[in-house]
Amino acid sequence: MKPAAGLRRSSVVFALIGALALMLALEVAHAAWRAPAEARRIAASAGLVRSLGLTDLALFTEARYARHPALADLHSAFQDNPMSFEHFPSGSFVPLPHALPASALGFSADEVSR
Amino acid sequence: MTPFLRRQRALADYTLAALARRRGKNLALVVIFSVIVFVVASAMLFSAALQREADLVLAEAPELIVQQLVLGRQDLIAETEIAKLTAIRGVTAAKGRLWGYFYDRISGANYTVMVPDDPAMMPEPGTVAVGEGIPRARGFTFAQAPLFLSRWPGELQKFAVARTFDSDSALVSSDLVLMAESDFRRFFEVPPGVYTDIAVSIRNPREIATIVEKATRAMPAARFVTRDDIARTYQKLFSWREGLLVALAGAAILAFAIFAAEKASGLSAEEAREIGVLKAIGWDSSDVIAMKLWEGALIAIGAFLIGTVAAYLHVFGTGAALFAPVLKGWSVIYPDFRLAPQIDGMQLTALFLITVVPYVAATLVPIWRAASADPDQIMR
Amino acid sequence: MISLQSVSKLYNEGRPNEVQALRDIDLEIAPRAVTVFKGPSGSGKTTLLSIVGCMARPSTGRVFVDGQMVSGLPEKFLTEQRRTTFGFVFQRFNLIRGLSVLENVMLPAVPLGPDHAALRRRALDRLEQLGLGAKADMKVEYLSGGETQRAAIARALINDARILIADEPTANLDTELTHRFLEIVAALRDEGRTVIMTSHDPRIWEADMVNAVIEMQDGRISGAFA
Amino acid sequence: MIFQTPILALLLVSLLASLVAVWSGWFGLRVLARWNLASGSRAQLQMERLTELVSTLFRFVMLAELVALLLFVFNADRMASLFVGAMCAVGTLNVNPYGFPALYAKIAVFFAAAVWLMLDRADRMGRDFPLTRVKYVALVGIAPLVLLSAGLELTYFLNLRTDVITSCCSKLFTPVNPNLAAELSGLSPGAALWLLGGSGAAVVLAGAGALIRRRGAQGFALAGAVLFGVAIAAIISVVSSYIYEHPNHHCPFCILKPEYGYYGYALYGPLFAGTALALSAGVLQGFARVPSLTGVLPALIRRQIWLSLGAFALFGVAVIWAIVRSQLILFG
Repeated sequence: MKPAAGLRRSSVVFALIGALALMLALEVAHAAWRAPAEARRIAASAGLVRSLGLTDLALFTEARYARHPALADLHSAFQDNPMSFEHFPSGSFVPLPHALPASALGFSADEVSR
Repeated sequence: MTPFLRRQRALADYTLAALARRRGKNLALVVIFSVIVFVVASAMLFSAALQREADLVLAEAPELIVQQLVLGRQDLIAETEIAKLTAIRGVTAAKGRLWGYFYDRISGANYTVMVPDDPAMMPEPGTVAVGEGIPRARGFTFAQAPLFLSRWPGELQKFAVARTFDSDSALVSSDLVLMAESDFRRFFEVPPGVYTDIAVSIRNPREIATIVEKATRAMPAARFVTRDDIARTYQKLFSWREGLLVALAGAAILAFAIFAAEKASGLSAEEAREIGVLKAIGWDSSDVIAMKLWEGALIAIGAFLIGTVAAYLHVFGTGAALFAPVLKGWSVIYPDFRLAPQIDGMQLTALFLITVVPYVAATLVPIWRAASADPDQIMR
Repeated sequence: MISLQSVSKLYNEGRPNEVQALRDIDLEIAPRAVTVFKGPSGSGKTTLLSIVGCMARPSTGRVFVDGQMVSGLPEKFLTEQRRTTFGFVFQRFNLIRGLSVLENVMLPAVPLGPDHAALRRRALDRLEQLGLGAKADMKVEYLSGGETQRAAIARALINDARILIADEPTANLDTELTHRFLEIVAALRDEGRTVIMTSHDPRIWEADMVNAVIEMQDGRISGAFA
Repeated sequence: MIFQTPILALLLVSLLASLVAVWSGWFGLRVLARWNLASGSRAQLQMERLTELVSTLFRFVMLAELVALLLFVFNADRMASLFVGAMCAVGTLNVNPYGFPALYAKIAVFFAAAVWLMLDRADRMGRDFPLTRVKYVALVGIAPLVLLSAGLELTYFLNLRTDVITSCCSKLFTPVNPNLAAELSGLSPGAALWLLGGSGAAVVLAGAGALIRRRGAQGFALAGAVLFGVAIAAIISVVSSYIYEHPNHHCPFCILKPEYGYYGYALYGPLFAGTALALSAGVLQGFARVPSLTGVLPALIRRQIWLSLGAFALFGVAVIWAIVRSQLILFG
């Protein structure tokens, strides 16, 4: 941060901040530039989802109930209490599907969302 | 430049000169702050990107899934139920789905075994199509290696791998093993006439609620999961977790803000004397406040930019390498995926409010306290 | 032209450590002249200087600068008045450590937002006049006593103040440097500036170029000599 | 629901604003009781210095609130997919009865704080701080508003329930429903544009009058406030339709979405700025005769009127551009 002769410190730092802002702008531009290719890739995945009839992401594969959070078997082990601490680390990432209709659960939605 | 801007620039100059005197300490401050911003920003970008991917991909999921419940647990559903569903007006098609899990004792991984919905995707009997995670889990060394599945010691079934999905679709297909229906029923001993669940297509999405209502009357024991339920589950899953992470990081931000306030209020005798000198030579309180705000703003904005720029590189350049271990948990098959880069104004605004504002807020009162020193105290 | 009418100053009023620093002072200070306050320490010289220099408000009484009453002004306006009218040289000079001589000299102008290049030139000229041109980029802590004082004078004059206020300017200087200082002061007066000093240094109040000496004791004026 | 980054950010800003409001309201009461500029006492000096702190804090909170207002609407828009039936911010805000009041309170805080900051600025221009009492009476009035806004916002976020079926803008802003929003959307496009043009002309006349006669900025403020109301009505009734290129889409929020090029910001930004400046010019006019301000205040008022007119002009350009650019033809 030693200023060169005749160069004001604020110029140096403003330039650095400007460079960082430019990088951020470049990242935004990069995201926009990648968008069409990514859209194609996502469309291909979506096509796969349609033709296979998938319902969930393959993100949490360590246990059967974690694999399909949207279709999870609501009474499997470690899931009895929505706030219970999980056996598996990714359980802390996968809460109960809150949005299931109350009728299907057999108890009120209030109890689930609490 | 107007005098106003020149004054601001000169104030910035002064504060930088003052900061440069304790260079190591102030750089450390920027670094710590940047790390906090980096963590929060990474969490935001990562979960937003995952959420978007889930939204777009799962928009093609079946409109409605019907599951049979027995004693509160999901059970196989009889083929006869399909007719009840197709009888409802507005239902285009209802198909039984066959899928389940297979625990592979060799690799210790859980596979999702499935019979594809679309006949065009159906593998020949004796062959399978697998996701990119399976060869990795099995340590396949050559392209045409067959897949051996064994349900109990001594049993062994050989499948030829007809197709491997590439990592472009890893997020949905990583752990899949697709089989022909005949293979599936034989290997898993699923009797004919039953399915895992039923996928229902509905022509007009506005009618879903009505159709669910009618179907509930026809099949009181069943559970209905609509596509919107799935999408909402994912949106909540990611934004809730992101929020929790941000709240945790909030503790870090709070600690940092307290530290900043402490730093700003616990002015050393030297700094207090300096502010006294500035006031004595003609700086007003508002000048001192503006100067100190520049200090805070330069540190905060610098850290904000560094943290955000690095977070983008981390999430989209390295595939969120630091988060992977948490998401991965104990799963053997973790998809090898890249997320679609995405960053928007709202994320940046929220991030800015949550990181920069507390820091500046915490320093305001101490700054004022320093600035309101008596100008003549320097002479006493 | 500065005049004070029955000015008193209390420090820490209402507390056990209350101090009456000035009692009922009436005073006129001539423009374009050198005025020296002398008196033992604790006699109220410095307090008087800070009130004259718009640095503190009197507890009672009125202060006029160029016919305008400044004693009732809020701090903000007092500061505005101060930075355009007065330049200060403090007893310990109070340059800011870690900054270069040039940066120190430019500091009082910062709140006014002048053009940076012009200001820099002005500061360099001023330093040149005072024989410090070569040391402009040096950190102030490496200056000698006399150089520090001259840097402080340059800083006091950067806003082209008409009135220079100096508190015990020669306390730490040897005879030669004191003479050098008095020469500078004489030159400033000849430029048309007013100089107001406190000192208990006989070398100062016996100098020829001093126009008025005001003696103080226990917060009161005890004598004035022209 | 509360554990979402934007919500956390919004609540944080509200919390800070409330702290500042409570503290400065209390300080305002002290000022009203004990302010005496003639005194050189330590307590008075301390109080004068505290006013500096109040101004700084308020400016800071005001900036944060401005960003928060944007984020609030943006976030409401984003969360729409969480709620059954919601398509944009309207649905999200309608999830419980606190959504719209929270938004209105936030807007009110914005205008009140803007006017207060101008009052503060004028006060600090006079050598005897002539408006200090007025300023702190106003502050004591604004503090509860800030608290109310924070309270509404917190209640709103705490009561977000995803299982509530909410309504979408297409339901709210249709002429068939008997409510204010529907009335506004039912306003005929021609009448709305005439009203908008009329109140725009009134603003220009009042502004020119105030600039030439050097008084009467109150009239300008009134015209500005009327223009604000009319402009919102016109946006709902006709301008938004032009942007959506759909005669029956009347939502004032969807125009903020990326699908419509964030056009709403070009409309609301200048409109809010112009109105805030007009209001503060009107308020300041009342003090133009205060002796210590006669030298400086008229210039400030004139500048505000000019800026306000400029902002309204930008708004006008944005409206005209929206209409010209649109494929939709409502007239002819």
